[in-house]
Amino acid sequence: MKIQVFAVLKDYFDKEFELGAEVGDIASLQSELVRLNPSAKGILQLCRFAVYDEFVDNDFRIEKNDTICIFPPSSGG
Amino acid sequence: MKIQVFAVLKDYFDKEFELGAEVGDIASLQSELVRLNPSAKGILQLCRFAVYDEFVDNDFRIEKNDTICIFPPSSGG
Amino acid sequence: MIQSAYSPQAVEVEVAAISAEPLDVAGLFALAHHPEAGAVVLFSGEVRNHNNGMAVDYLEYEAHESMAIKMIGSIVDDAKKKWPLNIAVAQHRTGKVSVGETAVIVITATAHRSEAYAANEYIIHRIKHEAPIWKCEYFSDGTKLWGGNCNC
Amino acid sequence: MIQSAYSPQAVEVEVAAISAEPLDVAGLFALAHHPEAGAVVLFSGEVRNHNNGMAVDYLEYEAHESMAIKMIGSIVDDAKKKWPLNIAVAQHRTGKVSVGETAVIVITATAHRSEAYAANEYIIHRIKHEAPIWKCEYFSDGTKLWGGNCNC
Repeated sequence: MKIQVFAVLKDYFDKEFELGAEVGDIASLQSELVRLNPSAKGILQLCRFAVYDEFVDNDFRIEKNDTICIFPPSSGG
Repeated sequence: MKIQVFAVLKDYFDKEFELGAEVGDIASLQSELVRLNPSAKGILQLCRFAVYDEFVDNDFRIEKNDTICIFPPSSGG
Repeated sequence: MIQSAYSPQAVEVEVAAISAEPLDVAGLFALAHHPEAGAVVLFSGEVRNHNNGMAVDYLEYEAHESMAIKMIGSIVDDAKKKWPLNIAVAQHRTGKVSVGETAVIVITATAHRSEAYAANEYIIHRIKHEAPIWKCEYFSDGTKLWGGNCNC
Repeated sequence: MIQSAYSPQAVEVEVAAISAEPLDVAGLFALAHHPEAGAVVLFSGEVRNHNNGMAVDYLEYEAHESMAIKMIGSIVDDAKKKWPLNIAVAQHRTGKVSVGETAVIVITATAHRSEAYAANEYIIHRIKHEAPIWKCEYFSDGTKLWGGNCNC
């Protein structure tokens, strides 16, 4: 699966990367990312996740070829 | 004294005219104008009066050389 | 065009409160910026093509100019006392105004948007109800009507 | 540029919800007129020179563009369901935005001004809180800060 991160998350991860580990849902993806970079734990807890331009919940089942976008809290304007 | 009228009052009086009659205050001016044109009675009751760019009350004492402006209810915009 | 004023963060933008020429909305907006103001709200009151079911050709606005200028200035000053505005300007057209043209414009700029909206609405409400400015509507059927209620 | 839409009195003004180019405020305002709309309200969210006591050089806005476009469109549609708007448009800038430049603009036009103000404030509030758009502030001392609270 492919991961795209935005805004402040780019201080913790590459903007776009392939995740090798097998993760079944958003909750496990979150744990895996915290394992990769423990200092991102706080911000990751505030993030929203989106697949195919739709927000998804923690129990969303991730397919192998999905691209998961991770959004920190937004504050445009 | 000189009288200036605005907006719909111009359908009842000249825009600007000299009033020959002696009237001592705004209330008597109002009566005199109703006497000159009884059909203006309704609208005159809703009007505000101004002298030297200030609104004045019914008991304002009019001096001989004053110019009195008469304003129908306004509704700009 | 810009002078310092009584409040440290306010600037006085010199705009004639009454104009017999078409209002330059883009030009007024260009003046109404301030490095401390993150929110700018602009209201444009425009002539509609219908009122009370009658087709409108155009309006004509008449003002007691010196009093209207004084009153609009004092309404804007009152708004500056109620809200921490960096900029507040208002201008009302007189004379013949066609459908779609701007008859009155109010611009407020301040740090926080809720105050820019509130001050803007306050200023236009008071101008419409208090300033000695009257409209005469000329309808397509040849009739006309002075005053009446606010159109917007 | 103007098409008929679901509501008899509404027009659909085609405006890209996200723009990497400077926003053309005067051009958008010129589009946002309607013969039945007596009240036009324009909000411009601009970059301030200070935030939390720090001198700001410029901002950079990043968006998830396709989702931001979809969400801004749906927020504008929700506003059209809540209020009888003749016109509602919103556009957000991305990329580097300098102090004093417009980062986001919302225009609403309708017959009665209270509805134009309310709908305008509703749209900008939801865009700021819901759309996937982030700002990064670059300060004069060389530091930067992502996100944080709304600036206005």
